[in-house]
Amino acid sequence: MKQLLSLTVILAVFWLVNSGHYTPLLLGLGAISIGLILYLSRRMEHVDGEVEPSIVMSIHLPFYLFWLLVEIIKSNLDVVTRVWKGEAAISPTVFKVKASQKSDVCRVLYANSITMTPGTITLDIDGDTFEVHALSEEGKEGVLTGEMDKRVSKLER
Amino acid sequence: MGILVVTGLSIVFIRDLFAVVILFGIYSLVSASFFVNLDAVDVALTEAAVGAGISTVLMLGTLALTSRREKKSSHGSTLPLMVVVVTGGALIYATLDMPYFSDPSDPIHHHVAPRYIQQSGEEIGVPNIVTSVLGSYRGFDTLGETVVIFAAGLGVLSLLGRFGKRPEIALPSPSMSHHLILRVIAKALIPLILLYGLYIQFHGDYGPGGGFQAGVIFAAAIILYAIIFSTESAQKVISPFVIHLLMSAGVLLFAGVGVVTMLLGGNFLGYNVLAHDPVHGQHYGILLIELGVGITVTSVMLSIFFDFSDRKRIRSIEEQ
Amino acid sequence: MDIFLNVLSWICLLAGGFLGITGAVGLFRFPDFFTRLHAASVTDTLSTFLIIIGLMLQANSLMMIIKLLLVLLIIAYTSPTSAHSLAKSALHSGLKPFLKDKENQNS
Amino acid sequence: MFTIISISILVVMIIALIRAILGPTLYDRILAVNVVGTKTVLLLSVLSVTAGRGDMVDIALVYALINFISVIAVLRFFEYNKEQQADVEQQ
Repeated sequence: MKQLLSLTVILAVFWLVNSGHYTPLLLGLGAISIGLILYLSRRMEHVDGEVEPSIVMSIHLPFYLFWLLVEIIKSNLDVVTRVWKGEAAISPTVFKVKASQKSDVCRVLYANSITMTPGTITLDIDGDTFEVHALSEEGKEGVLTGEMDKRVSKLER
Repeated sequence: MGILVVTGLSIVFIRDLFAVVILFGIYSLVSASFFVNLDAVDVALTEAAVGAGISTVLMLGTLALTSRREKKSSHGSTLPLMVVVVTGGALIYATLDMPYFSDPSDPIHHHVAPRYIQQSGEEIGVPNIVTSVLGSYRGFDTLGETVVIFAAGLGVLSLLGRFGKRPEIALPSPSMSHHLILRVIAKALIPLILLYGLYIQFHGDYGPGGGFQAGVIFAAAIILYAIIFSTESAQKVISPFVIHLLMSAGVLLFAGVGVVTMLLGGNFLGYNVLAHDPVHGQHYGILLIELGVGITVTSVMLSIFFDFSDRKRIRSIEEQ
Repeated sequence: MDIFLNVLSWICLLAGGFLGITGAVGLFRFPDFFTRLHAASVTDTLSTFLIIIGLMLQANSLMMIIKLLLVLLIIAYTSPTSAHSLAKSALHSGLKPFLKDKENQNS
Repeated sequence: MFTIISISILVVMIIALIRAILGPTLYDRILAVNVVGTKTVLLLSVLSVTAGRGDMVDIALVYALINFISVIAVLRFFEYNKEQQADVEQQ
């Protein structure tokens, strides 16, 4: 129920933001569209039997995203210097790291955060073990300190 | 333009069909930016949705049924080359007759275009001229196009589909549902894409968009679902029967609007009679026929996609 | 104030363009698929962010700013996912990541 | 100003295109197409800001979505075909 409500709110905001025309006709059509989509996504859930909150609701989320942005900028600069230095500056490695998150959504968030920071990419997920490919030793160290892991886990509470 | 030419040439020369399909994606992306540059926003949107998205998927579907390598053609290539050169030459010769680019005295600017541009605001009351031309002045043409799409859907259906007959031993079609990240991300994204499709559908009057593009985007969202959680789940969400029903319902809606306007005493597809105010009538009429187009396009796309993937499954069963 | 915004957006746009070209160079120079993936993620993340933020500063209506923000969000949302699925299926298809020689000896 | 940005985006697209044509693996090609797709989204945004028309950003938005879908579709197709090839080899 809670999930349905949040989906409705998100869809309504999406429609209003995109539309830019607030005549009764278009608002009505928007309401009909949202209804149709809620119906369809209900059916999809019935079929794949997967009901889970698709968004992380936590007051920590904005702080996390800001921290992630800073990380992205830092690692971008790192990769950029490596690109211009050429092949000599890279030493690709593959390693495994444990994720401490409980829910699937947070694990996905963690894995995607790893991928989003250039220099590290999540190759595969097996349970709570991620296989990560890093462009350099420094990138590997950065993931292994587990700071990102801790920060994502904090979102679950 | 340079990119277009290079891509086109490499499409011709690469023999790996899979790479060719991928390059086609680039080709349509680039040509769409070209259209935007020429201010043909609606065309660009169509190219974006159809060229880059659906046609890639459908070509891949075809590839899955045939083989990946291009066959070496057995007959010589001189004759086809001649034909192509002659046709190309003729076309270039024909363009010489055409007025210079953006010459204000060329006939296209004197025939119906000025009327479309100057009066569509008053007559139709729809800001997007392309939509009013497509939906109102050229309503017949659009109806024809919709029927063509419908016929294409039927054609593929009769070639590949087996009306109602399902394979008895259902080989599970492969899915990516073991793929955790994709599953979670797509789950959140699909409703948004669906809504976006509907937004394009209903805002065709104001911005670029309309039935064709909306239908394709809507279908793309459901195809994404089918890709990630097997085709069967998608067919459980929207059964093939409903799709076949909708396919005809869209065309009927379009034609029905025409018939209703005739019954109300107007011309076929003359929307002025739909409401007391002719401008409102036009508005509702365009909205309705665009809806018809959208429904048809969505269901035809889905039906083609499902047919391909069913066919594939049936063939794998037969092989075993 | 106007000049300040303009200069800021130019800086963003130029930096974004530079990063994009860097990423492309990386795409060209790096030895194997997995390392190229890193270079591509440079163009997908910071370069895109900067260019779109620069454009948002130049935009003339609120509507456009919101829509550009949506574009930004969607790219940020989908690009790691497609990068990951690319890497995953490349790995499963048996493509071996290129590793430095010393790494091979260690493992 | 916008010209410089457009040109730099075009340069990126051309380099990515060369990568797409060269290969060597299919995944490189898909990756290059993905990059071209993202750059097209940016190019469209630049064009629409230059023209000052908000509705043109819609196209960029559609691209961003379609680009994602087609990458996923291509990947699935390839995994699928691989399974089938494996089946044939077993027989």
